[in-house]
Amino acid sequence: MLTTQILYALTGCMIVALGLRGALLHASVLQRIVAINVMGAGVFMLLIAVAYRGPGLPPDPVPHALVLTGIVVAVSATALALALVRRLHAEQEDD
Amino acid sequence: MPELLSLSALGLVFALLLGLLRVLHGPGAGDRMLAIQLIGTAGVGMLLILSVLLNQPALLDVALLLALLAAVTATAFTGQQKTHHD
Amino acid sequence: MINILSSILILAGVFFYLAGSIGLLRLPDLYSRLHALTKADNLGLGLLMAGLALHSQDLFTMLKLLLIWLAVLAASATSAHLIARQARRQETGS
Amino acid sequence: MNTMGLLVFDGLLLFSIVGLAWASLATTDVRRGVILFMAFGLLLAVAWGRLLAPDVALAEAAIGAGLSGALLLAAVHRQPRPLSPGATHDSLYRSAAAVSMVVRWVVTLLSAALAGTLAWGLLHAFSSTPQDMLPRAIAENLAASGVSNPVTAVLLNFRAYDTLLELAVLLTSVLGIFSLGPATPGYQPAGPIFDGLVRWLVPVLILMAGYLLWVGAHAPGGAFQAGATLAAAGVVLRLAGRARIGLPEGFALRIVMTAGVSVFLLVGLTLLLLGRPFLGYPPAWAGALILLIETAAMLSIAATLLLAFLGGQPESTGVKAAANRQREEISRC
Repeated sequence: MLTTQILYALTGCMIVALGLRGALLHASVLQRIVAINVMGAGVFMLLIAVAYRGPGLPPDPVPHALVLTGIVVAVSATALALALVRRLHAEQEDD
Repeated sequence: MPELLSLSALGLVFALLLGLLRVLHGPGAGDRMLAIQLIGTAGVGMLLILSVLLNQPALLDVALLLALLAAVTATAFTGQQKTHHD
Repeated sequence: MINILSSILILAGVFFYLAGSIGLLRLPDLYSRLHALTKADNLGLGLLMAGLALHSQDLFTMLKLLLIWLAVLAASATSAHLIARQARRQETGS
Repeated sequence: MNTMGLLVFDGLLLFSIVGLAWASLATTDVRRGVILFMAFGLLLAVAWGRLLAPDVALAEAAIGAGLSGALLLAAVHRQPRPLSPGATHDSLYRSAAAVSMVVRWVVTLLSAALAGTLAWGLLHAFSSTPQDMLPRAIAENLAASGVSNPVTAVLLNFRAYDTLLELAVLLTSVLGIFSLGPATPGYQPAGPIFDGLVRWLVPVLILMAGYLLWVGAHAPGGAFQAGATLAAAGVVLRLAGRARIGLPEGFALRIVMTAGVSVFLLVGLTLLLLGRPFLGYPPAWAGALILLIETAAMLSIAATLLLAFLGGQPESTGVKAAANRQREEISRC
């Protein structure tokens, strides 16, 4: 057991909870999108902490690859969500 | 030398915490963006120290990219979008 | 000898970082805070870089450090200016 | 002293990260939340560096601290300002808390319970003896993968299927964005200071992208980081109000958008025809094939992220001229 690993992993759990709470409770759609991004970052932190093997040791590359693709997918999903928000707003203005 | 470097890293984290207070207090969006610039520079400094301390030369590339992208976000803050019909 | 010099440079850099962030926190308005920020950017990072470059004693690393410093200098000077102007524009309400 | 110092460093860094996550969600001011979220992304890049994950740190620096901040800030700028503090003429942007106190507490408790369960499971997993089968298998086969950076080896060789599918996901999201409407209006032309920044920042970003692509074979870097950096160059041009932001038009744009997926598939199918497994590169060719796929993937990723920033299908100059003509005709009537 490594103190660093546990410290970062537990922080990751906390960030997931914060993001989830925000995503469920916020009324503003933009803020919900931010909250989901925060939640994703918490999951990334968990994975990177699991991959950590200690100072001077090479970490496990598989979670790193997972997080790397996760970051890119998250940003494209965010962009799609923002485009949806814009369209929804345009529809509302037309009413 | 490692002691000095970890001490310097701690110093930079303190600078970062002070910057965070300004981000939280604002009052304007401009103040917050300035504080973000400071946090960015502190982050660059921390990455440089970590790169020597942890023997990870690649962190220098991360620092460079962080510095360049900080400028991109500053432009995103200032860019003025045209209104629909001009 | 080189070690001592690089240690002094690194510590001086950290000092300017702290001074800059205290200034950012304590100074009364946006424009004076901007000056505090440039202390951290130019001097703090510059001294830190110089110290680390001396420590590394590797030409490629030194060049990269120099490049990072130049990038931060140019980027932070311009972006601080842009942010201040944008803030003024919003204050005047146009 | 050294490990102790690093431990305190970790504690303070994580405190700042959690504080920013909390603060960015605690406010009802969307603009403030987004700015705090950008600071959160910046610190995450430092944390990934601290945990010896420089590949991830590069991607976070380009995307988490850069592109997603730019995307969200642009969305906030587009948001209509409420006429008076209490006016919620628009339910989409309403930020007042309409949820009852009871629901608030139930959700908070449930989120905390989830975090607790997650933490408990993790601590349980950490305390059992680690089984490093996968990392060992990667280390043993790294020589045959064609690259020496283990993360690139996982992404483009051992788990190349996943990366192919991921590129397909990116393509799908752009098609989704296209289907929702035209691109957002452009930006006002930049002033002299901004223009001076653009003149050196854009070439440096493009150089950096090339460097990251090349270095990815044996050091942290690769198609994802390079693509995101290249997209950032386009975003700067867009924000500076330039008409040309480096995106090709019409058919050429379609080719660039799909280049990643199609080159990947082409390589895989050719190997299949040659009697090898799908995407099972012959070791002698692996390095060159990976570089070919990564180059195509970088272009696709850059185009995808830039189109995502535009928020819709860009009007080609021909279409724009036609639209202007039409508008003139209407105004003449």
